[in-house]
Amino acid sequence: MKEEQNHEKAKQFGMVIDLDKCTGCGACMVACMAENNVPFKEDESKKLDSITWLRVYKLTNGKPFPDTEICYLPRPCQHCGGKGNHGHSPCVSVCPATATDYSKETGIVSQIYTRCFGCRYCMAACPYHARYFNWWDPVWPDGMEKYLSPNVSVRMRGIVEKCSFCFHRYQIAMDKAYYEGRGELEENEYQTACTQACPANAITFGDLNNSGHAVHELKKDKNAFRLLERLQTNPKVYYISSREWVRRAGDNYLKTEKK
Amino acid sequence: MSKPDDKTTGISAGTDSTEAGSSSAGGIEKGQGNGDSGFVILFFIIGFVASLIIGWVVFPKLLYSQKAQPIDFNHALHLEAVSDGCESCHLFREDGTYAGVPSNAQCVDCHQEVQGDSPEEKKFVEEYVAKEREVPWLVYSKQPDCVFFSHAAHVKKAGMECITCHGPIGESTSLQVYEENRITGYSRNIWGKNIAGIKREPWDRMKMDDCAECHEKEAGKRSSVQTDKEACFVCHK
Amino acid sequence: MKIDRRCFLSLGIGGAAGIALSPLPWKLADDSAIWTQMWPWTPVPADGEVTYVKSACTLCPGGCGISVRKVGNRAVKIEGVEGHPVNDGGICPLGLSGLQLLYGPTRVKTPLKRAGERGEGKWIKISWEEAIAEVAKKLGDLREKGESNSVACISGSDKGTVPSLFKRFLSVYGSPNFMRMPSIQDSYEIANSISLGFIAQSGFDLEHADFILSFGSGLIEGWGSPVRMIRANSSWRKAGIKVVQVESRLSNSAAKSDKWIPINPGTEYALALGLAHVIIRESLYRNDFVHAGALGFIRFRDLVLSNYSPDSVEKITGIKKETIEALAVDFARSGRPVAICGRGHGKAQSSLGELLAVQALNALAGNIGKEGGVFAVNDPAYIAWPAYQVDEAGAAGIKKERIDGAGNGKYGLAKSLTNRFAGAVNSGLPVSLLFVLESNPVYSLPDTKAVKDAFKKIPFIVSFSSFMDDTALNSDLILPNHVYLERYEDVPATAGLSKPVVSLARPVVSPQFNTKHAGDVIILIAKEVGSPVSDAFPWDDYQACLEGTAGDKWKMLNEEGFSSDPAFTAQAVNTSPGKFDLSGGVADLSILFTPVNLEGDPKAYPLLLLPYDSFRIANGYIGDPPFVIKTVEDTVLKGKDILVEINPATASANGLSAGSYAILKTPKGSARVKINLFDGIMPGLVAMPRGLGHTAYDNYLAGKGINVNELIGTLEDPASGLDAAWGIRANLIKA
Amino acid sequence: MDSALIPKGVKRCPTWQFALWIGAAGAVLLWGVFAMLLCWFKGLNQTNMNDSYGFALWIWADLAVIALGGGAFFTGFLRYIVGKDELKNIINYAVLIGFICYSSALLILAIDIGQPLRGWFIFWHANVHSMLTEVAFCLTCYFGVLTIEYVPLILENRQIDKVPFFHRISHNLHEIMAVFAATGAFLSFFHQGSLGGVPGVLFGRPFAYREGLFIWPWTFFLYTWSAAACGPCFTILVTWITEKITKKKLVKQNVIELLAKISGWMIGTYIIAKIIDTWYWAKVTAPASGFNLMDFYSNNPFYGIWILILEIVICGVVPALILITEKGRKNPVMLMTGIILAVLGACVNRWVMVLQVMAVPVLTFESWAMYYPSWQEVATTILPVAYGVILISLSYRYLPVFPQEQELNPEV
Repeated sequence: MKEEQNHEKAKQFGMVIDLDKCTGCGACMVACMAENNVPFKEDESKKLDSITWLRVYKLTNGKPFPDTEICYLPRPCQHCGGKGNHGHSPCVSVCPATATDYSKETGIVSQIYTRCFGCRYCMAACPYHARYFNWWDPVWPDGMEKYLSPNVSVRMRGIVEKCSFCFHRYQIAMDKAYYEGRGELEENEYQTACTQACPANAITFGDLNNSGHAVHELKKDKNAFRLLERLQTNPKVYYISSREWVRRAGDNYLKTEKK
Repeated sequence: MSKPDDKTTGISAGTDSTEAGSSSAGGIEKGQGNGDSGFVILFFIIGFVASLIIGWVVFPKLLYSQKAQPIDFNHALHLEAVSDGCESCHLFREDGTYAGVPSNAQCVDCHQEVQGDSPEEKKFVEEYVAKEREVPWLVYSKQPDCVFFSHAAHVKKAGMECITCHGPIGESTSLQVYEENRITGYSRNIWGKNIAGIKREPWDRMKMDDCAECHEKEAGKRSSVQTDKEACFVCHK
Repeated sequence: MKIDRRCFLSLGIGGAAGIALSPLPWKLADDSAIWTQMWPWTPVPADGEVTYVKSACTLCPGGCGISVRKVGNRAVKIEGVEGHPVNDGGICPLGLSGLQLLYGPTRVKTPLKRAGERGEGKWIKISWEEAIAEVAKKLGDLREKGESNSVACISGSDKGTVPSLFKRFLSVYGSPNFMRMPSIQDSYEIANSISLGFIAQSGFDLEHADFILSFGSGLIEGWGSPVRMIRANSSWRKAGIKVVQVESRLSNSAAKSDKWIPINPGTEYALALGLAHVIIRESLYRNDFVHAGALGFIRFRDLVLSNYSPDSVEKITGIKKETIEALAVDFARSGRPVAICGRGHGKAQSSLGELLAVQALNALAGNIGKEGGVFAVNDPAYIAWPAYQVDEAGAAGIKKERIDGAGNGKYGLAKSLTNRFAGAVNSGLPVSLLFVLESNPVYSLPDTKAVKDAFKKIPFIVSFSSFMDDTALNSDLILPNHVYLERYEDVPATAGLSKPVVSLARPVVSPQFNTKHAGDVIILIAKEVGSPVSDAFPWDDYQACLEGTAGDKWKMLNEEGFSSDPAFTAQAVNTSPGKFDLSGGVADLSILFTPVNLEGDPKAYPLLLLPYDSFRIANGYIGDPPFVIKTVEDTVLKGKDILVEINPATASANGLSAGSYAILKTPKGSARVKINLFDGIMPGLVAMPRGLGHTAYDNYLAGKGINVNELIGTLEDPASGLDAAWGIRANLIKA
Repeated sequence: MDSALIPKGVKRCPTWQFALWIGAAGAVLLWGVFAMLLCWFKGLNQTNMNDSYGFALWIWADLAVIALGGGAFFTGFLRYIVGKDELKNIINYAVLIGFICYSSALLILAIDIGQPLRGWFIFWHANVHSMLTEVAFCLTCYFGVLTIEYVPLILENRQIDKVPFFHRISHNLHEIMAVFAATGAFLSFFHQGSLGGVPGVLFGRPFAYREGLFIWPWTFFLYTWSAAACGPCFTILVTWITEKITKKKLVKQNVIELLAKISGWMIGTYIIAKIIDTWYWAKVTAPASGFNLMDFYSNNPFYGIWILILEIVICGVVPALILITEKGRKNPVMLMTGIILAVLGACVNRWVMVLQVMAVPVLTFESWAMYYPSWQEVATTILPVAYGVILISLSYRYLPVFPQEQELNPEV
């Protein structure tokens, strides 16, 4: 009975990233690019026009030598639930053409590239810079288009794209489940590319609502925090760090505020 | 060079003087006959009708190019010979994905050698099987790249019949001409044969709205926050 | 009645109304919007059946197992193999980008023969038959002239069947000059030879250690087998195992450690000796390897007790003596502590003194050959080919001294000293023909100018590279190898693993171009050269050789993708206690333990340039593919400019600010660089990443940044011949 | 040559001079068109916009011209609804300027979006939750209204007016102009407001986010108010420039002063509201998400807090004081200073609420990026200016824009 309730309950796919384990190697970024047909240009050092659905930030504690500390923080789309977790994430409600949407069934913020006409209002709305505009035509060097995956549609110039929590993997897993006469997935059947690739096992992905999934417990860790929680964006990506300055870097505090 | 030499008064807005000015060039003479307005109406009708013809008849002809299938396949004939209906050839793979149009590997079970006296079969065996080339079929129902369509969800989960979306293609003895939209590159079957987009049968059109219509009726999920219909990330990838 | 303007106006209005009531405008609007979904130049990936092929990655010595996803006959994604003993599902950025190499624009598509000047990039395509005949002819001529020993080969590795075939070829042909690219394993080999009495590499059972003391090793930045190391790090975090990083710069490894101890660069050996001082003084060492009777212990004890008190070590290293005392106690009191050296990725050698000092700590902790400790690891055991006959010419050639001097005289303990190669050639030792296999010496060896000069003296260079890399560009003939995703090959993962694994690389896709397996090519060359060389190569082709070599393990390799059976892979050597020689058999220990005197006048070059390794910049045989270069931060590379890291204090002392340009001068050369201010670097140092500044490859990599090897040189360790240069003196002048 | 087209009783420059003038403006226009085509065919990589400046020069220009075009609706509102009859002498010009501003805004939007061929999605696939949808609908409708308001003026061209049909249309349109003016005012109220809502609703961006009334954040009302306040100033400014160029007095000073006075009071009340809004935001709204006022203005390498001082004090309080006082209005230098500052004030406000919204870092580990427009952006932004100059010149030459012109410039 209880189990069934669990199944009926809407899913809230989310992520817990252990920053103590993350080494900043960048495998998640590349896994994401390789999985999602993310294009590249000759010069990608201008980070403000460089499409990186999942970007690893380098944080420092700002102290001089030798008290300096570094922490890496991978930032996928936070798939915000918005105020009260009703699905009104900052970006979703502003899109004038319904190109981005929030699914109550999965908690995933979708981006439909063919619907987007490139007004960039959603980018203004997103405080995490998780949304990227295709300033350039995606072009692959001759022959390299061979590695493009048919599971993710190739984007075109002039539209916004972002992390989808590898939703196509959910679709593919569901295909198999339906074929086998099932309606539900096991935890390991739907994992994002970054989670799978991370050599440090720093990323855990699953249904935050499902008590059987690892993320359900991990998000309750005493060192868990989310980015910019004060804005009430209600992100579904949790971070864990044993270092206080890192946790504090996750949000803005007035100088007068003590923890 | 002309100089503003007019001395007439009154250029203020809202004057209701109907007095025509001097008969300078371009001025329209008073007292035009009613016969002229007949011409005006005639020209209107000419323009109207001509453009209607252009829009409804000429435009569709220009918009679509006609392409013949490499082999004229007889669905009806094959359907009689197989035991498992459409799925005999249009298979699901082990991983739940849908294989779509059969590959030669499936056909050669029967067609390694020419079986009957059909010239199309002969062409298939000689041109494709013997040369180990796949047949470049033109797929009428091919959706744009942004679409994720799960046959498993529709056929296995929802138990839908092939005919619901694809129509009675299994009864056909010959393949229809493939019409390709010159702008989009997609088959005319997606928009539907009717240029106005009117459909009579559910399979007449395969646009997003047609999917959505059924999803709203049958699935009834309201998972999308924005549209209160089913979420975009069900059919899009 | 007349047709006037109004009629035409009317016609227009009627037309407009008619058009508006027809599907034309509406359908056009819709269709043009659909057209924008898929512009003719936007590729639409074809769908097909999804399959997975298990293989192994060869892009670094890590030896990870990979699973390649295919759609139809296209490879679309590389993933890690779950359950593989090395990486268990994890994978690194470079491994993930393999398909960009496979399908990339830098591939050499067919055998090429140089047409213009070297490095000019003018080539003519030739057939494989012509190419092989040409090489064989040259080899035959040299052999006839009795100059067989002037043929050399530089290989990325000396493990596995393909390098072994090349080595075998040279041996039977009559040349001792099989060299492998330098790495910290060169140093470990000599150190093991001295302290244990036999040549072996070192492996570390890091998963079971409980205290890790790293002397500048980039443990989570590509040292050893990179993915395995990151996984080990995660297990340390979970188990609360203490990691101490001794390094002059806050590297990622330092940042992730529990304690970062900044140290004056190049004084790591002194810290190790200072720690040994405390451990011996406090009698904290274990007797397994060191006791009064152990070889050299007395001499070692006397030296560290008299010369390396925490006080004097503080002066050398800049580390507070309290820190040294505490660290020594922590280390020695741990159950399974381990000390590691080899800077950054461990691609550069270190001085013998540093190695011995660090290994002494492991000996004092008694953790050699034990769980959680250091292991001596032999070469892979599975390559056992039939003996071959050598003729007189061959025997004469093989007896000659190696170009790099390894194995002779004072370099007697070394297997390979490729760091000495350029200097030796430039000093007049003849090399008439050079094979370059899976390595990029023109780019990777320090002192690029000297290396290029040496290459100029070599009349014929044959590259086996799959890519137009810096060395291939400077060769005379390119015999392109299949990329690892197109070929079978055994992949022994030995880098720092205590229990090595041999994986099998398998063709994921059929060869995309007119390339040939290097193993096949060397067999064909051998056959063309003729007896007795050809007799030593009895295999029809490489495939037969590989299957024969693997023997009854072939089936398992093919099915599982790897083997970690110790009988098959390299064996950890049983090191019996008491056999560790702390004095290294060296008569005067002070020769070992002297600071490296870096090149350059300190007055003219008041700063120190320190090359550093980054996970996101591949600096081995393979350069960064587009995806990986994309992950490089803009504080490292901006446009084509490289940024060097300096402390804000160094910047203000030199009148520099963040983002400003400067000329970085060293005794070896100068380069225009940009400044990145970083609090985590010791004042007085300038850090520059390795792996940028390629002259070859595609536009995604070529011409970006500076190759640090152009600015640094080699510095021979008098005790071993190893390259002891960890940096060079430098100056930064505002540009 | 074109004398037949020129309104009776007024003096215009020789055709050659006019052609030269139009030619010069046309050249600038062509330059802009070239840049526009580059942007359409090669994409937005022609600009210097980036992911931190996704809203940049264009959107600023867009919002600025819409705010300044607000002179049309507000003057119309005063003339037809409030009944300030004197304003009939400037309403034609206000409408023309509004028409230019709004058509320019639409053109800029068509260049600014990444996929112009899908621009119609905003109507067809409209998302009712989005402020931008509201903007698009109201903007388009109001542009329609402006066109209807502008058409009668065209029909009053001496030659066109001779056609009875057009004459009748013109006449009838005049009769019902009050209805359109009312519609326009209503639509304007909404789209100016929803443009203000665009930044105000962004609860992920503490710099922009404002609380408000029902679904409308305070910026909604502030935008409408500032457009009503500063729009007429722009009308006055353009009138003044036109007078300088034509070397003629075109509108009586009492009309100008009346409009300036109303503007002054509007600016005055607006700036009080704006100060309250800023104060509340700095003290309550922003601190709730962890920001001090200065957090938004420090680290910016260029203007820092000065932009706020410029907007509120120099371009807000100062022009309000000038225009409210009779002394200020009577002194021509003071008057024009006030007018220019007010126009600048609206522009600065739109700049801040557009560019800074996206550029101010919210994540603690991000930093300000700098941006300067590319020549393509500049050219496409000047394009509407050139177009405006041409349309004004043509209208001035051939249409009876200024009812008082003849009276003020009697034939010698």
